[in-house]
Amino acid sequence: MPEMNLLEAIRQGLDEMMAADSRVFIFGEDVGKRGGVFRVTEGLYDKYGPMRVIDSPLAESVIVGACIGAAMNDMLPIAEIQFADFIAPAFNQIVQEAARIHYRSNGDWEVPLVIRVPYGGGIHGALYHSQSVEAFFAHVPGLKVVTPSTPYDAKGLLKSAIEDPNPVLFLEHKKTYRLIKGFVPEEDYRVPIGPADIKRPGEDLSVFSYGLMLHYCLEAAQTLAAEGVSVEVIDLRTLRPLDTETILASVRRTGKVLIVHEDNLFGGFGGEVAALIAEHAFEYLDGPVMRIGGPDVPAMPFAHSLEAAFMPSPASIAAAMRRLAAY
Amino acid sequence: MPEMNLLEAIRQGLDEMMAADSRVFIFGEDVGKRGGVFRVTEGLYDKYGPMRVIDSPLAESVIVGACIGAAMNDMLPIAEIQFADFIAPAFNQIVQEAARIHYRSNGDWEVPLVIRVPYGGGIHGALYHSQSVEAFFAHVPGLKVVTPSTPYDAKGLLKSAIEDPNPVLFLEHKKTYRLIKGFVPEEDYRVPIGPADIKRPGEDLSVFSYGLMLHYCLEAAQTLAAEGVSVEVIDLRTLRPLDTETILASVRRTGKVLIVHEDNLFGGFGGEVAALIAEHAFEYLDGPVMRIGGPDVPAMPFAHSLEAAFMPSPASIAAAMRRLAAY
Amino acid sequence: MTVSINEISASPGFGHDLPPHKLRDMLRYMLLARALDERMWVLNRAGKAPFVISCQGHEAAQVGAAFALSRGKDFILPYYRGLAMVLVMGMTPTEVMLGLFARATDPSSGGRQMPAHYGCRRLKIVTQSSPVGTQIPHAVGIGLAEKIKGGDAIAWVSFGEGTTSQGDFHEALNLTAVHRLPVIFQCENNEYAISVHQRQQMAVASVADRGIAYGIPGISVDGTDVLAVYEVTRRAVERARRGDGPTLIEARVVRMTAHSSDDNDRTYRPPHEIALVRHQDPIVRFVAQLREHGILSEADEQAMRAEVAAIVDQATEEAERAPMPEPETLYDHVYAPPRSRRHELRGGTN
Amino acid sequence: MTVSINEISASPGFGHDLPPHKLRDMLRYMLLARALDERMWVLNRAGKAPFVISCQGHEAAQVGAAFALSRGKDFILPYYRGLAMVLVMGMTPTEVMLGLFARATDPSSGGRQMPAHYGCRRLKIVTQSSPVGTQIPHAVGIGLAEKIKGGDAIAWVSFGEGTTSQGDFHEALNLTAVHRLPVIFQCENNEYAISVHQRQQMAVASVADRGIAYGIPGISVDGTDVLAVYEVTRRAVERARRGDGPTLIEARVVRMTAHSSDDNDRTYRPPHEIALVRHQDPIVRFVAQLREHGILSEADEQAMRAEVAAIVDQATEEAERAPMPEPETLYDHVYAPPRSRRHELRGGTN
Ligand SMILES: Cc1ncc(C[n+]2csc(CCOP(=O)(O)OP(=O)(O)O)c2C)c(N)n1
Ligand SMILES: Cc1ncc(C[n+]2csc(CCOP(=O)(O)OP(=O)(O)O)c2C)c(N)n1
Ligand SMILES: [Mg+2]
Ligand SMILES: [Mg+2]
Repeated sequence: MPEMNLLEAIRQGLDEMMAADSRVFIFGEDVGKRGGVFRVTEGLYDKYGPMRVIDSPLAESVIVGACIGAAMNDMLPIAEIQFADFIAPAFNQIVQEAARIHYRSNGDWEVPLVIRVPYGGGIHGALYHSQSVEAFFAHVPGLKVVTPSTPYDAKGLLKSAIEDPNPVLFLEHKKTYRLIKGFVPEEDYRVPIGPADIKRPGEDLSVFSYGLMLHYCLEAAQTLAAEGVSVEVIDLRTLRPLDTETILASVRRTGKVLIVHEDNLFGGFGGEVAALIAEHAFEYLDGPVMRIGGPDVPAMPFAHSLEAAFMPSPASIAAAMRRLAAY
Repeated sequence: MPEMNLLEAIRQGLDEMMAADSRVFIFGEDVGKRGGVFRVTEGLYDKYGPMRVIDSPLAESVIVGACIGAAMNDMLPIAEIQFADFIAPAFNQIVQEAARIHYRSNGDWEVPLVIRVPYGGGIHGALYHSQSVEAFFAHVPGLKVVTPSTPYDAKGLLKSAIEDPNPVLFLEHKKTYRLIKGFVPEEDYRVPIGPADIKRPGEDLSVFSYGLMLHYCLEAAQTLAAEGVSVEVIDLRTLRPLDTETILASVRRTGKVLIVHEDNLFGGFGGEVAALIAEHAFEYLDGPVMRIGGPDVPAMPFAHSLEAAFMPSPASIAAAMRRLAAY
Repeated sequence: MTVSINEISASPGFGHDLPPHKLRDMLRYMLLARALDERMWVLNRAGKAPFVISCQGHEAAQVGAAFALSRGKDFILPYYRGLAMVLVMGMTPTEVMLGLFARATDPSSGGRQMPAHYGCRRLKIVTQSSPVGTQIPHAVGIGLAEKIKGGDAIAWVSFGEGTTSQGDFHEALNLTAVHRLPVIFQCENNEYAISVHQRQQMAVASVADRGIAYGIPGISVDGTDVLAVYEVTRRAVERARRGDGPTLIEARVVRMTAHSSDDNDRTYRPPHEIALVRHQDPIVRFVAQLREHGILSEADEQAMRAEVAAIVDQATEEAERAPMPEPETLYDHVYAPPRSRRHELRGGTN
Repeated sequence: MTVSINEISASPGFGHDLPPHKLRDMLRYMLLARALDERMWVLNRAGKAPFVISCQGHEAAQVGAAFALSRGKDFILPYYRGLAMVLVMGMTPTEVMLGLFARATDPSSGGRQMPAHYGCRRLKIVTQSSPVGTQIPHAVGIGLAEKIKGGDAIAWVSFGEGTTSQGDFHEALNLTAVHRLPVIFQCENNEYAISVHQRQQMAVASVADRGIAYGIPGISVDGTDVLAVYEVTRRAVERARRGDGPTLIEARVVRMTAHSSDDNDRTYRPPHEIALVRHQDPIVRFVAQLREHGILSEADEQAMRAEVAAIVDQATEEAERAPMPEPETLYDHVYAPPRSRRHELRGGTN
């Protein structure tokens, strides 16, 4: 099994799906000759040509809108939004159109669309190249929202997303692109959309996370293990539809909960996880349902000093784990 | 004190503020001669003329974007989005611009902007004239989000919003426009942005709501009172910044929580309220933190049978209260 | 690039390449759309239909365009005034009335959407929503798919002149032009967006002028003249099928009613204008033309009107009898199931 | 309505109404912008500045425009290539470098934003963000406010040609035209949007052609000719102050660097083109013109370059010495406090 980083795993997934099905095409800014500003689509333009790897105009609404149309005309489009921060112009097309077309047509029309979205910070991208956007979209029925955190999951979930008959928002944490490496099988496989994954089993507390923060949680769990605390770390992987069963089952075992994401806390996705637990596993709780999220400021600043102050860290996560364990 | 409906209270608030300050102007679709599709701005065009009550082109992004510009040039603009369902094209201007300008300029620029947004269903508006959008915006630092549910609050909060130096999303539930009546003082007053309001004090359980659902909760509380259960009903009024203190204080007294909104449940605003309680009032909880929300379907359908199936009702709320009281 | 209607009228004799029975067919669809529409208002006033939004005054613009398109092959994205268009494309009057009454068997949405939000996959009528203009990028994407696949279907999309103020209009036309996609943009300009007059909406006299910004031919045509619209659409279709790309057509029409049954246009429209509108009725005009050219006798017209009235009666009755959606179906079709028709990979090695 | 540069060049003798010292001043700003910009790349390569995005090749387009505007009165909304513009408007080289180094005293954002996201209320430079095109509606709103108040300030806003594909461009120009607002739209067309060539971005040869869609005069000008840009902007300013409304100016410029320090333009730009760009340097051109007309001696030029180099050295040193933002300040300015300068109601009876 070859080792590769998360970015390479995604590229491989795209390549294999394009080879497998001529309906798959990529549409976005700079995805062609340039291979994307992160190089995710590098080589695909040369391999599949300008009608399957298409440089779009600088206009996110029509990137998504045209992909919706193409999906309704029997294609399997993959839209790339250059940075999550620039998905806002496409909010109308994603939320009011892609998400509602199947429902509003009473099941008559489908939108098999993948929207690839590099997101997240810690890469010195400042206010407008660091944002997390999952909370906005995970709230929307009709959408699926996927947040892989390892190369294996990324490739397997990407293939599932391309095969899914529904619109899937595929969120790729930019800092994991080259930082996170892992083994990816040679043979074809899928990771299904939906199930969470217990990345580290444990007994004393349950930690729920995804994306870059998942790795920080694993690091913190390692630290706590040395201190004699057994932390279960669960990678949510799919935020909508959420794997409520796996979440509640873990909480019923450990009785203690920490939810971690990078997005700002208030109104963030963690609230939903906490609320589900507080309602459906209340009797099993041995302590407050704790959350860690980015601070409630408009976005992550550029200056190193401020960016560092913004990002939750393995240390701050470990500290919360300790408090919870001691409760 | 004259009695009036919520719509009239808003109109009066607009009128008085326009009379008081020549910087206040209204910009939106059909707000002029037509007086708005709900008649909220009726009469203002005749009174203040076409340069202060301006019919915009059919383009929500520039409605908000131009108001941001005007706010930075010393005006106090009030943008009207005709229906909440049509705010999506302005998502970029609201979230990436209005909300972040003060922060990104390190406090140098301000955006004193009010965006009035009729929202909510139960008015036979179908998928695209019934939506609730508060969860999207209450997540965004830099924005304030206000959801009045009585004529008194609506007028008082509107005036506070117009005077606030920050962008305020002012959400008006369409079904309350003519349904909800109340006394409004002749003299000038304000309702501050922030504080929640205990609309009905009670001892056995705490119910948190806003908008139309607040009234359904009051109705249900009345039913429960007859059954000997004392329900405290708290009108959140402002969703961001949220009055966490009043919420937690109530929970510490009653130990039981029900959160009710019309928006679909998953990822909705109720999750944040539940999460705050599950973390910060955990020790006081005597039962699961319950939530009622709209079903997780893309939007509220047109057919009466389906619309009725969608909307939470005083009866379904009362049923939840009973379960909680019995816990 | 703006071609005026005069130039079009200068083309071959009356009816262009259309034989008399086709011309009568055109009229029949216009009458049918009108009769259905009028019935909807009656039902609305009677408290039986909570919402109506009209095609009245737009019939010629739509029937003219429809007869130049290929039914069942071309994709149609008609906005909420597109009743006449969807009738020609094969939606039945009963189906239309099922939508009005929000019945379970409404083919557009099973009673989920407001009336006049048409859609039917079988007829290649693409599901429409309420936020204006969102369908324009969809049409472009359909055209893009067609180009990638090497097909020769066309996407025809309509919208009002107010809607051209939306960013989606701009982004879509620009993209179509870059790739010379087979799309026809029909703007039905009735001079109003609810209460907002075109003067408040744009500083240009014709929406056709907007084509120049994209390198797309912009043609303004009298949209109450069904044959003129047919002719400009026929040329646009030829152009698109040849691979020469999109056309923007402005069909100048009249809004013969208030914006919708929720509106009262006397609050913003001068009375003399409301009166005038009646004199621009595209049906009156076409009847006169057909009569003049000996294609339609008085008896023909009477028979046609009677036939249409009977159809409308029957459609109304059938639709009223149809069942409402069951409350439990609220939860259906939030997600398309896996292994649906689109699921299996096609070709390749996987 | 598209006016070509030839017509502009046919206007009064060299330098138009500008006296020699103003012409030298123009050059000085161009040299200063270039020297600062080049220093930024040096600092980037040395690992001292994580991100650079250049003005190189755009200097003439901005300095020409800036000299036609009224500093401290008109509102400026310059996109991220607007270094030369903000220098003329009064931002100091040290302030620019404070932004590059993300220092606490950076006037644009206190180190919160990426470099080149300019803003300064005192100088009427409106805070800019990264999502392209969002500033265009702001400019329109500033113009609208000016019209409501009866003032005569102008809003000048710039953006790249790629950005004209965004819906916000369209919505903004349309609104401005309807109300004839005092706004100048400057599109700095360098033929690329990162790697995407103008051919892939639009099917028209000139962004100026887009004015016609709104009823706005569209003028295309050689943006490497500082005096030509000055002259078209001067006319646009006159027009706007007269109350005749907006102008769309396309300044054809060259992008002399990669898109930014994160880009490598050799992956998509042919080598001969990269070589050619050097020959379209607006500074070389202006120096030659001034020399030819006897306005600048070789010694003048040397002195100016030396002066500019010293300024850049000093600015760099000062800025490097300045402190980073304190971590706790992360939480500042999320909301403007009540009772701020905008709070008190003005006039009226309340
Ligand atoms: C994005 C959006 N904003 C506002 C509305 C409300 N609305 C419905 S129809 C309409 C006017 C449309 O005018 P036009 O495009 O000219 O079409 P017409 O109805 O005149 O045929 C408006 C403002 C909407 N449906 N969508
Ligand atoms: C809404 C949005 N989408 C994508 C980007 C990423 N991006 C930054 S600059 C740029 C190209 C801009 O091209 P152009 O407008 O021609 O300006 P230029 O850089 O060439 O001067 C892109 C795609 C962005 N900043 N904002
Ligand atoms: Mg219209
Ligand atoms: Mg460019």
